[in-house]
Amino acid sequence: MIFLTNLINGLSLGSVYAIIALGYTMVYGISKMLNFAHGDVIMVGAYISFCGTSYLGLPAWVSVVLAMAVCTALGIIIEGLAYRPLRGTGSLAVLITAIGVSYFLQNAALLIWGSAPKVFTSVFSGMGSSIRLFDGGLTVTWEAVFTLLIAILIMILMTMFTTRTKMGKAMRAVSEDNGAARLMGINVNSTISMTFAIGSALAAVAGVLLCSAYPALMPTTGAMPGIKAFTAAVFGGIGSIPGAMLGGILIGVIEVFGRAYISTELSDTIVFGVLIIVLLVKPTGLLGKKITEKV
Amino acid sequence: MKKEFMKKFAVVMLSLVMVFAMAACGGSSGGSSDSGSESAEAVLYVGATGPLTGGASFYGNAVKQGAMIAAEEINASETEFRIEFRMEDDEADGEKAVNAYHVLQDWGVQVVLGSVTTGSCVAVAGETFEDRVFEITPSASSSDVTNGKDNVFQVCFTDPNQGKTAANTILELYPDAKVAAIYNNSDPYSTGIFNAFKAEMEANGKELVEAATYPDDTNADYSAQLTACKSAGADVVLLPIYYTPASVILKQAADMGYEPTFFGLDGLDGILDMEGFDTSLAEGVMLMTPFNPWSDDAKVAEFVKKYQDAYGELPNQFAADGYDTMYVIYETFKAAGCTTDMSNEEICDAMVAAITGGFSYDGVTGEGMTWSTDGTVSKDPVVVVIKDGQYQDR
Amino acid sequence: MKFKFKFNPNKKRYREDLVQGPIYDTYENYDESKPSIDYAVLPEREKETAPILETRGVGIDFGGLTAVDEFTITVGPTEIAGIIGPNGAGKTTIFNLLTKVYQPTRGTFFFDGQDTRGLNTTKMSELGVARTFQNIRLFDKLTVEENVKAAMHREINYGLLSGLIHGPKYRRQEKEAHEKALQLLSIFDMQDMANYRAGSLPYGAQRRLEIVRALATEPKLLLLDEPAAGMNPSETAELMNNIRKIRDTFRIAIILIEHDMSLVMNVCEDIAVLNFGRVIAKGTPKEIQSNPAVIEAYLGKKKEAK
Amino acid sequence: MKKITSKGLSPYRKNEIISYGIAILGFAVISVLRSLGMVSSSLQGQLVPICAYVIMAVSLNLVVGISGELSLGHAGFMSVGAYTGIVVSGIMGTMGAADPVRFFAAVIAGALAAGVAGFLIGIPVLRLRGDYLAIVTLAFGEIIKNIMNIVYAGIDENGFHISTKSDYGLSAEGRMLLNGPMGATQVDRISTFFYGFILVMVTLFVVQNILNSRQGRAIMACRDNRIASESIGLNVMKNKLMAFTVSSALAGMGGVLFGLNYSTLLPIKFNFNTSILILVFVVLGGLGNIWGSMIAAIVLTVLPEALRQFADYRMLVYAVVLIVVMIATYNPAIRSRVSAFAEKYLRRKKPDAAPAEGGAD
Repeated sequence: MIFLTNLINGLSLGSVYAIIALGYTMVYGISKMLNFAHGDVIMVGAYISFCGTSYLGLPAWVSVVLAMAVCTALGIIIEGLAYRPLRGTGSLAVLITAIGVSYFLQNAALLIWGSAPKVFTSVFSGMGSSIRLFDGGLTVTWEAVFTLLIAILIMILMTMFTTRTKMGKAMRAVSEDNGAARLMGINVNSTISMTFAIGSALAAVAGVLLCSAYPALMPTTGAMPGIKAFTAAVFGGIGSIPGAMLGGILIGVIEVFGRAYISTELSDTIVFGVLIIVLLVKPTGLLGKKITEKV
Repeated sequence: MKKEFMKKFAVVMLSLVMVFAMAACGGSSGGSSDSGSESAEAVLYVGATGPLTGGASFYGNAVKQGAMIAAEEINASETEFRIEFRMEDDEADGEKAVNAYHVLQDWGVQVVLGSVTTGSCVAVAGETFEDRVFEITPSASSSDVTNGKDNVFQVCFTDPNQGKTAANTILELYPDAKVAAIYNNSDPYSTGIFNAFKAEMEANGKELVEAATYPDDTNADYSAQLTACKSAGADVVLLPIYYTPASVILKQAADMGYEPTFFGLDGLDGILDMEGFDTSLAEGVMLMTPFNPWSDDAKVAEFVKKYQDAYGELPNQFAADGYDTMYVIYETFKAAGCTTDMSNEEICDAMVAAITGGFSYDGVTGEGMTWSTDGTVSKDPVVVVIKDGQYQDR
Repeated sequence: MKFKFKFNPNKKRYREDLVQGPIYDTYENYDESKPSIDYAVLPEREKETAPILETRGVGIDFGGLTAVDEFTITVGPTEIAGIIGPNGAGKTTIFNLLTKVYQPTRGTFFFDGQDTRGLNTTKMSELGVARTFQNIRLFDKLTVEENVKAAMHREINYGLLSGLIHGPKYRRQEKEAHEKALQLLSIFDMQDMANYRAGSLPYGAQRRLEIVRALATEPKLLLLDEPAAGMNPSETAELMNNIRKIRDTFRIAIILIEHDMSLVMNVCEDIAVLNFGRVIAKGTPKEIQSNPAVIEAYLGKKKEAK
Repeated sequence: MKKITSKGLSPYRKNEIISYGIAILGFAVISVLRSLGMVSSSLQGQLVPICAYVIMAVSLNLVVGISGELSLGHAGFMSVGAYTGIVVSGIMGTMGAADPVRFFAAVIAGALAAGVAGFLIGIPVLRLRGDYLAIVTLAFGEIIKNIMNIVYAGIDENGFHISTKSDYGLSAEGRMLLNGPMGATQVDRISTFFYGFILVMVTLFVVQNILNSRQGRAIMACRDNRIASESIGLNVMKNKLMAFTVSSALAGMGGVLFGLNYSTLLPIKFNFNTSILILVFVVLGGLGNIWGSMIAAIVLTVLPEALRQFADYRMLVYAVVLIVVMIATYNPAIRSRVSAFAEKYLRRKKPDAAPAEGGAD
């Protein structure tokens, strides 16, 4: 029973990581940059949703949509102002800029919302209390159920989007070969903007889900989940959508199991240790493509 | 080639010199602007460091606001000198705290109030000990703060002290309960209390059924720890942690239908003021805190009212600590017979002698506080229980 | 100008500790039990000496696609050989196989009498194979001189400590290396560019620098991948002379891949023609020029084009 | 035979002179100003950390700029060095050694420990490439931090104790050296600006001498072109490992300097953010540019202090400055404008012709 509880907790945490990792992976795939500000977009999404419900009295779903809209705009603005001027100058320069953006978002949030943590009201609080099974031996929260379902839904939608739609195909083309895509008449700039928009909208969803399950909301809320999700994206093979999903869920499960069965002190060590071992065996992640350098 | 190289070299060197010069002048000009007023009237420069930005700025700002109310009260009263209070940001980081302390030095600090957080305070205390500056911290509770430093004092309880008292309280209230603890193993405050708590419990022949830890990140998942406590059958769970993770723990416990008695310490104070927090989750939580804003005590009520008028919110324990600390500095300074034109070292020695020599202070965080030579405070802990979204005496 | 370098006669021709497969002293000792397909194929100028390179049925597949198959040639120790063929015929793949960037799927080759199974690129370089690249691969941010010196790391062998404190051994070896690097550069009259960054050189100079860098490893076999690409006719003519000069002074074997037929036909003593990964013709330039299979490969089946 | 000579001064020579010049001039100017009492207490307090960050930046440049591998865990090696140094200094302190002896023994021990850690971690890490390597260095940085959180050490009359449990039987008279998550407390602050200056010079000497040796050439060759380096017989893995190990050892040295400058040191200090901070110095100063790293480390350490007047907006301003400077330094359009300006006023001679385009297929 404890095992099942832990498994469900792990799946739920992993699903949040998976959604964040999806955003990471898409942005990486198309712009080959590690967007360290992604975690902070999550935080902004959660704050917007919090403001929507707490200050404006909006229904939960409206505030989520609002958060997605704001984050989408934020993603496009960040890409346009901070990353676009550095496109094609090597990933390190953009990496540092992304860190600058991350500092900026955290400190801006600090000024706007203060450092006192806010308690996020779960968007599923209207569903009533959690599901109790086996005479209360096993409790499953609605957050856990929905987080997992939403993560799967998002993955399916994203896979369909990238394989079926024109925009999605354009994204894949750009991530494959930026220059060739341009020659084929694809508007690379708008495609990359679109990717950031989608990634940021996903981040907003992830922020809401994250804070629904773990309700303390502060300006640094997104930082650690951001790093974990980045780990998850690499774990699954960065650039691969199913890989991000798999990596996210595995990292979540390993983290919770490590904490429950091995050592709470070293749970991060276990997560990162597993990552290292996997990468040594499979240097491009679980579902990553093997890259062969042409000579 | 050579000429151009020399040119480049010169440009680099010049810019470097300018950076240093700017930094040097920037510091000194800040100091001189304030020192001019000294001739007009006697001013005591009280400097503080604490987190004013970053994740812990909540605590720093609370201390700052509390201390400012005290300073205003003092300055409004009939005194021979005015208190000039300045707080510099240290982001709760030891390195930044030392930087902040040096900025205060340039400003002409005479007595240090702080630092707010333990890590910063230990770092600053190392400096003030060498510089012979009197330091008293409102809220840095680790025993490392005062260890081996005769010039550093605490207004709050030390961590081991709290852990010990918590253990005794629990043993007294729940002699037969199975006791567990969830603590942050990368936080000195949390670990300090836990270690003392565990030692005291074991000294009384009681083993903890579970001691779950979590690493230092803000939005972690505590379900594994709660599951462990639950399956160990713990009835009392000690939470020697800050209120942010505690709020998540309370929620997750409620979600999984686990309802032990949670026993928190002063770090939990503030949980009721969290925006959006469902206070019903905290019903029945026991809390050991020196400050109860709902108390009937006249002094407390007056402070709470002033604080609310000034900042529009209820003061928490950190604000109260800041308020008391400022008064302790003021009273000790007077008791020691110091004047503002004395050197820092003279002030320090006189104040140390005064505070340990039978000085007693009644503040909002405790009556009859006295200090021993090791720097720790002696005052009575108060255990309250949360009921109807308020602290109530047990 | 004369070049004064010679190979150290005391230096072993190969390092036994590097060899993982069976060692053959000479090619007479090869395992004859396996029938090989038509070997000793390129007409050798120096038939009496052991070949520097002998490939035996080398082939490689990429994901089920056969890129090179049954590649069997021999190259004499001081021979200039050419490999030609249409685009995509597998020429560069052969260079990648000879330098062990790829491991062959089938067959093996002997370099200087030694089976190369299981060796990697670094070890091939130690045995004496050096190459240039079709798409130039210089160390762009290093200076021209450093590019050359980097390749001399076997002669410059002071340890890390010596490198750290710049001791006497460092100074002596660096001085020698500096002089030698400049002399090597002077083959192509590039000594004045020694302190320029390699990445800032004009295209032709970059190609030449790659050759110098390859020579600095003291190879026995030099593989030139389209050395004349992007060069104008006068540069190509100069290159042609230089290739011969390099062979004559260093006494090494050279294999070159080239599309410029005038260069190939003028400088190469033997030519192998590749199409769809297979050798379709071998012989002297004269023989190749009149070979119908070659003409067909280059011009297509329909003869109208001619 | 005519002796063949090359033209001009090697570019490294110039950069070496600039870096040593910055260090010596900086030290001299500050020393003079200090003796005249013209240095603010605020700047005085930052002198040692500045030296430590310069060492960290220059050493990370060896990995990121010169070896071309993105490392996100440099602070981990700093912490290994810092804690080793604190333990050694603490032990020697109880034995009554003089401060300079203690300090340099601690530096050597810290550098060795961090070097060994770098070597052991480098073996698996350097088999990976690019962003995968980056994430694994990040992972190792976090792991080191996690492990430091559970290490307890102390010394008493029964000798040296080390444990992962807080109750490891240190006697009451014993001296606590490492205290798990509380890190090191009661550290004797024996770092001085002069020692910092010496270590900066050592770092510059090591890194620049390596750069200008066969090892440095090999490391840079492997960075510029992996395949070509293999084709000339360089062992890429070995060279990268060498750079990584040396860099870690130097980082350990910087860690000792830093650690012995404060009376307390929490393991959390060496988290991801500190690694990133050092990386920012390197990238902003220019990859492979040693004196650039030095300047960036100095300016970016002083900057947040100089921005104190912005109070709450300080870190926001810092973030904006960082973004703007990155864009201004790396954006191709702005760069070409700046270099056109430089061309006009600072005339720089270029090689005979611009690289020809085309031809490569």
